[in-house]
Amino acid sequence: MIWYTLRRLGVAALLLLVICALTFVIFYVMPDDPAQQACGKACGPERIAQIRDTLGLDRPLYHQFGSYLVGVFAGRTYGTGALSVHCGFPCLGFSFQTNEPVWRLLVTRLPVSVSIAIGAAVLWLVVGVTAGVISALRRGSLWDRAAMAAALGGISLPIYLTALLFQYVLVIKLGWLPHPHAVSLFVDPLAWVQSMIMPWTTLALLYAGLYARLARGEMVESLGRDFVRTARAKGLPERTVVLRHALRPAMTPVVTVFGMDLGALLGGALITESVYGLPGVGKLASDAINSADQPVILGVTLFAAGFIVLANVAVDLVYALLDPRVRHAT
Amino acid sequence: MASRTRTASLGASLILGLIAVAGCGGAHGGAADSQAAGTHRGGTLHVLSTIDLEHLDPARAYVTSTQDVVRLVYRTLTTYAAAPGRAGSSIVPDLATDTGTPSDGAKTWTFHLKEGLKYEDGRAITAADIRYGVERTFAPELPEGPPYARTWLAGGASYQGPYKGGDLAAIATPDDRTIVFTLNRPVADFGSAAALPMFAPVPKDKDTGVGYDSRPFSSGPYKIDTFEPKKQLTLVRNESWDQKTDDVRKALPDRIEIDLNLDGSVVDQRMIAAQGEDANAVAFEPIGPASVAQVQTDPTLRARLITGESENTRFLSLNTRRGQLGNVKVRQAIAYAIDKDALRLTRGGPIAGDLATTILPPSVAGHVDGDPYPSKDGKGDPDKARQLLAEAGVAGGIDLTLDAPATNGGKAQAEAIQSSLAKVGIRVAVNEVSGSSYWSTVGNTAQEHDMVIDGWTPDWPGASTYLPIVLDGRAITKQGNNNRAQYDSSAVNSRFDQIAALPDANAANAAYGQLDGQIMADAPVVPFLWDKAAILVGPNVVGAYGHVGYVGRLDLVSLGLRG
Amino acid sequence: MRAPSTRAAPLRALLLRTRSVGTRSVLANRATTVSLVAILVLLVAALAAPVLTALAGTSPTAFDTGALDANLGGLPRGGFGGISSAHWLGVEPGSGRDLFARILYGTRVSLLIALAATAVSVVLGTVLGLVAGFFGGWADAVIGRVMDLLMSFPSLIFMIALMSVAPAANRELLLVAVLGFFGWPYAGRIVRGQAMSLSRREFVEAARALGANRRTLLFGEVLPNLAGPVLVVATLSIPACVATEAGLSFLGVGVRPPTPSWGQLIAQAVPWYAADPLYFLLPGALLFGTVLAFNVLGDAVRDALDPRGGGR
Amino acid sequence: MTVLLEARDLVMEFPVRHALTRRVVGRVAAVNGVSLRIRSGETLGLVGESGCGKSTTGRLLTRLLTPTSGSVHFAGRDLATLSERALRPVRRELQIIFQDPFSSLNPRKTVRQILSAPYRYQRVAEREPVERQLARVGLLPEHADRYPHEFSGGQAQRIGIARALALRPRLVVCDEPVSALDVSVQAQILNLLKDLQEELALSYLFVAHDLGAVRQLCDRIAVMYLGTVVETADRDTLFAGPAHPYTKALLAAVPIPDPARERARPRVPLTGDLPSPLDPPTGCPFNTRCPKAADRCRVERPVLRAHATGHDVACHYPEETTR
Amino acid sequence: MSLLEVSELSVVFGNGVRAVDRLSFDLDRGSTLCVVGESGSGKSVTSLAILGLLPGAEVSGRITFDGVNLVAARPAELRALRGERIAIVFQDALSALNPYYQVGFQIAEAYRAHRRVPMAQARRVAVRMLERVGIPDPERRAREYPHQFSGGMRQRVMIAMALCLEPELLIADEPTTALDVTVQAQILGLLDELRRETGTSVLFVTHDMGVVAGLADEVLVMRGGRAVERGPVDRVFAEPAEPYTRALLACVPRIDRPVPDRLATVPPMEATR
Repeated sequence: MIWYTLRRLGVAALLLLVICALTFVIFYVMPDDPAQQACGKACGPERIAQIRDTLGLDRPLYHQFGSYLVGVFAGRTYGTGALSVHCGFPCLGFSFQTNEPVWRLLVTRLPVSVSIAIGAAVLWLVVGVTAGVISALRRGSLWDRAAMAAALGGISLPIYLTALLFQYVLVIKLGWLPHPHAVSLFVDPLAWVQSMIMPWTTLALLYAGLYARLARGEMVESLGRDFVRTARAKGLPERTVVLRHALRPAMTPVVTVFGMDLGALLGGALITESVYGLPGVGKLASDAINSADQPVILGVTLFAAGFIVLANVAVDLVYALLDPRVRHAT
Repeated sequence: MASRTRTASLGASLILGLIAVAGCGGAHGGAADSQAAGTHRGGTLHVLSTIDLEHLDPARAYVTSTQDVVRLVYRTLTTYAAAPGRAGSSIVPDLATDTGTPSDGAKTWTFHLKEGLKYEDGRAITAADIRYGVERTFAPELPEGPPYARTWLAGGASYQGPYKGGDLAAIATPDDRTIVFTLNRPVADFGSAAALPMFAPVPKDKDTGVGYDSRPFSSGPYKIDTFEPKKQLTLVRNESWDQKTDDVRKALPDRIEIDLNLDGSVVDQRMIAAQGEDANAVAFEPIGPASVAQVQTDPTLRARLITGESENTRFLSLNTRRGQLGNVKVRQAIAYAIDKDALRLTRGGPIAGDLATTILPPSVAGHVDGDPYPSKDGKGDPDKARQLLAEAGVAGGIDLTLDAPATNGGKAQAEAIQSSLAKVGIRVAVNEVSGSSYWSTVGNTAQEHDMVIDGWTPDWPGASTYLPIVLDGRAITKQGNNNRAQYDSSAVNSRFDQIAALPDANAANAAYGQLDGQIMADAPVVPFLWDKAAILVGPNVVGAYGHVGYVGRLDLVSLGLRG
Repeated sequence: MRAPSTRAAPLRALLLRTRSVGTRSVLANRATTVSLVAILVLLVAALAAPVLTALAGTSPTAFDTGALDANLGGLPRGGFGGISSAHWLGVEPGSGRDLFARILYGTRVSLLIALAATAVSVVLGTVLGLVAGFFGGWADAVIGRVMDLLMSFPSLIFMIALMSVAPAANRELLLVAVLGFFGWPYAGRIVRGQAMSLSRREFVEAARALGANRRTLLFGEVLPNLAGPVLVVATLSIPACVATEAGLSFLGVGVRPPTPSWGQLIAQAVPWYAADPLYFLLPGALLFGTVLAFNVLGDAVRDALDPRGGGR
Repeated sequence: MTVLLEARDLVMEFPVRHALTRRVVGRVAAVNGVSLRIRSGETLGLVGESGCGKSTTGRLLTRLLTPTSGSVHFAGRDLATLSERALRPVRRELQIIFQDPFSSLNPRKTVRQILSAPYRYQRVAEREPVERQLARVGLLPEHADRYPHEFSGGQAQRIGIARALALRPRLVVCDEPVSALDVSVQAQILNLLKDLQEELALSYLFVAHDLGAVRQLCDRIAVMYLGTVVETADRDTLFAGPAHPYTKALLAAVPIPDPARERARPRVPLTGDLPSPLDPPTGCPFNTRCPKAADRCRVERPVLRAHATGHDVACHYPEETTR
Repeated sequence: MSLLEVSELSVVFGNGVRAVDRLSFDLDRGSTLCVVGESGSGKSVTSLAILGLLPGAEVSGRITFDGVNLVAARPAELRALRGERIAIVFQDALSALNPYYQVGFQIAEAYRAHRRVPMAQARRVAVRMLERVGIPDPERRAREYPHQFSGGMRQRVMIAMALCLEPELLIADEPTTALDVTVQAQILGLLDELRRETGTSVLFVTHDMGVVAGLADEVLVMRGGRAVERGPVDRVFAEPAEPYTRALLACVPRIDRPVPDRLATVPPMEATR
């Protein structure tokens, strides 16, 4: 198991390296000369040449990528002499726009994304899975039909549309909620909830629909399994049959998918954060893209990919723990 | 990377697609006219901004929005008067005792510092600190600032900044309170240029190179408490600042919180609702078109709407070096065809400003009224345009490519231009350029297309940093080009030289006004809007007026809160 | 399923992975019929957009500032977004362009991109999934790794970034390529699994024993049996592509003006959502309805083809 | 009788992967040194319990699997080393019938397509109309345009047989052809196979675990245990006097539909479980369960050698033949 | 009185298929009844119907177990009977055992469903049962999961689970069909031994006439959901009254008689109903 974990982590690291290289090539090669962008409007050719030199843009691409990688693992120093700046581990470079270390930007934005992701996840997991399991138990009932129709509706609703509707109705028309803004849970819990409730609900509407369908499907399948029949044949109470024998196998795939969705969201709910103007990692990404801030784009992409890849590893391990067939497999 | 990026504030504003061109400025004389309103000290002023602050470092601050803010934090040799309307365009002393003394035919300028000037840590501000501040602008690592020091100071062409090159001989500090600049040419306007942030003091021991950007050392009434780029800048009182040395800044609130990078419609809605803390808030940017209706139909909201004049003209540059645009008749046809009213409507209608008919806006001295390409209500004259195209031999229509910033506002303007030109058979393809790289792209003659959505604000009031920069053919450079029309008329060029030699500023301004008309006849650019800014302020805010030096934004140094 | 690492991924995979939930009985055939009719109507309307706008006497690009009140910031005159006999669904604030025409043309663009992107991802996914699942070993390892890689990308961020630096020319084609490229692993994974189990079926061995070559085995024996899963993947991929295209255009990196698309219309409506709610509600409702209709249809197809009849 | 096919020392190893890591953690020899000989016109039965390697052997002989080592001589060539392309003509003479009649028919094809496919694959002219092929296996012409799922298991298996015979092979490997069928249908298929053998002069390798069916159809029988052949003999010799303890136990375990005999018969002929093929015992593979295993059996692996004429046994202490 | 009396039992599935059609039989205490038939004969459905484990099917007629009509019984009554007095062993032990729980737990759980005892005690019962069904090292193996067992061992676990409460009736639904002959012989031997020890009545469902011969006191031959023939095992094998029974016996290739040239075949079922 330890070997397996290490190996999965190794593969994950390799995956991140490839993602890093691809992203690096695309965003450092395709757009206009970064030196020209960095220079601003009052900029002559000789000045651009100077900047190219400082940024190392004259060196071959693999050299630039190499320096970048070294920076990620060991930190690096930009420029020379009095103006040199050291960028400590893990160095993802400095924002073209704000000159802040990208890593610090990411870390300061993370709490907002985490607030959004965790809150939404709790909401959709509780609502979606409960609805799906009840639907599976009452297959064909009015509840089942209503819940599944609602789930399909939730899945079909684009996030930005939900977000706009919420803002229009709850904030503008009814005035029940303030415009969302970033507040720390530890500073003002009430304002935190007030600000987060719309993003949570927006994301949860989509995911609850997905999870209700997933949970229902898995539960229906699980209820049809032979071992559930065995459990009934033993004379176990129906509650035990459902909760112990049917629910547990049904939840294994739900848990694994959940891990990956959560991983993806921790890397930034781009649209939700942008529409609600919440300064999370997703908003950072969309701002960086708008301003062609390559170091930040690269940093966010890697950061988010890191979450996804790590979630994949975590999910595999959890899966192995949940399913004895995998755990004891040879 | 030890670097940063461009200047203009384009990238940030999704809603307005501002064509804010950096500017600053001044003219001689005129004392600060202190505002009557609001003498209550205290409270927290909130500023809600849809854009970011680009470069607080005085060597790099070249965007009007940033200059409006940094005036709270550091002081310069001279500065704008804190006054509404055109009074705001006069230059007044700040750190210096006057607006500078020229000698040697305006090739040498001497400034004396006031007494009792202190930094936030209580130490004295010295002339050497100002010299160091100016020298920093030569460092290639800090590239974004205005070019004037580099082009004017003697020996500046080869100087690499204080990090590599030691001191610049062209700046002398005979004592701690005297600074002398030696120029390589006569510059009558140098006292106005000294209002630029680059003439702020930077203590050498506090200089952290590129890192200085995130926390410049305070010489003004406020110092930086926290700064999270794209999120928030918090200013608190600098107790070492002495009101007696400063005629410009009021420093009424105890604390100023500037929220950055907010959504435009959210800011509008918050300012309209003005609940809670928002009563003590002001918007930083003009209201969006979508909020105009709500404000205009509500008298209490209208009372909270502050309209400020600017010196910004928006125009369409026609690249005279490309294809059919070399033909003056084609350019004139375009000038006739453009529906200026539709263009203004994309920005919110009359509230966004007046339809422009000349390059120099009315707020700039020297402006002469005129409209060489008239049409009813500014909606364009397609018949006249078609006639001119026929005369040019291209009645069958032509294809042109328009460079436009990839912002909602930029796209809307591009579509309006597309629509008006389509009526006369000119097919326009739009080349969207990412907002942040817009100016560097259109400023690169190899990347510029046929037409550019353009505009200009002078770096200080007056025509001298206007027409010569935008339309002098000899100023065309491969990169960082400001003459997007690539207009190169020897008659106009020699006229620029003649005017520059005029000793009298008023005569020069009048001459620029005449020249404006002469250039307009050639139609290298099609002006369509003289900007105004309509900004909402909270009910609890006093002392609000739009400042012409900051393209109509509120003058932050005068704002206060009701007690 | 191969290694646990190949188990599913985020959103779209989840959609596709979700077992048939038996909406055939749940939503009844009526919902499917309504969806099918709605989609057909939409397709016809999109195809006939030039005719329909000609009938309405409007064009998607012509400004009509007369329909706007300049003093109110360019808000449409009259209530309800300027709905009038000249402008059936009102006009766009700030420009006065006809919304009916813009939405129709937007439908054309959005559907075209979604259908083409689906075609690209399904064809790519089917061929690569088939090869990986059938041959296993080396081919499977390579294709499987590429799929893992693509599914580990924060694809939305990456797509946006890619679209924002990509050249301005031919945005529609670019969108199709990007959506198709990031979409194929989802189809590929499903096809791979099916192909893998099919290739172990004895009829494939029988064909081999009779001397069939690899190409025949792949395309003659295995591929016909993939029609069901591929159709399901395709019907479920269309709404995902519609939504993603709209999302990208919403974020301003999709099609370029003056070409309208649903996402772009909604994006342009964002600043106006308080002043002129109809402006975002109309394209928004259409987008929602279309995605919903395709999802209902996808469920129905899956139920009809699911051999397990999961919904019974 | 001439030898039609001869397999020598066939070994088939499969990699064993860890379920979680997919790493190869070992190799399992599903077939471990099998030598067989099929004479023309005869039916060789290959029996054994699940996991003994009998189906793998069937697939090795038809080169649906490529052996790790060993040779398969058929029609004058070694099939084990031929390329797919070179194999194609050989396949006309060597066919296979599968266990699961439905799995072996492509559900998307009609019977007509299925039965004409062999000619297409071999790029030869259609020798026989589909209707004739159907008639041979007892189906009707109108069955030609139906899909497999419209047939019963027995009918589907008849289609599978017809397909295997389309190219007129000389040898057909029947891989448990009746195991998935009901007893009444089994009888029909066994009868059909016997009829076809006479009609078309076929040779069969009949792979099965059902000793009754094997006895019904086969001339000679090979018994497999854990990847090796432990005994070969002609049918009557084997059933009358099995020499290998495993064969004996296997025969003893078959329930007989006769209440009196069954009640009298001692139960439980073998104790213990089949050893894991991953970790086979040293010496004789059967030594862990053999009632007469001695020390030698745990060390030395017995080879297949003649016990009597035409009766080979791989045992150190074979039973005395009681006939 | 018989322990189990089935009369006029019919089972109709939701799709209209009549799996069991007016079936009647009874089973005495301590005796073994073998229900034999080919696939689709309704033999397994009958066994599930007795336990009320056919959700969604319409069951009519009477199933009287020790005087109680199970068809009309309330769910709670039925649940009290399941496991405690009527237990079942399924064909496919791998899918019938829950892969997520240790086998010891699954047996203990069955025990605790009817006996209010602490878990530890139920665990001890489970270990004892595993030992009794011939699983070596039962302490350790009780903590293992179903997939760690061989097919025969898994079926032993199922038997241990079924017999842990000493039911009066054991239903064995093709318990050896998936097993090899030598393992089948082991399991049949085990069942026979346990039956003798406990005196449990057994309803044994199979398709294999040979198995029937070794196990049954009585035989019930089913075809198409109906009873074809019923009687004591010796009589049915010696003098089958029905042509179908005769054919079923004749079509099986046997190893104890001379090899026939052709096997007898079963005449097709008349299209009745």
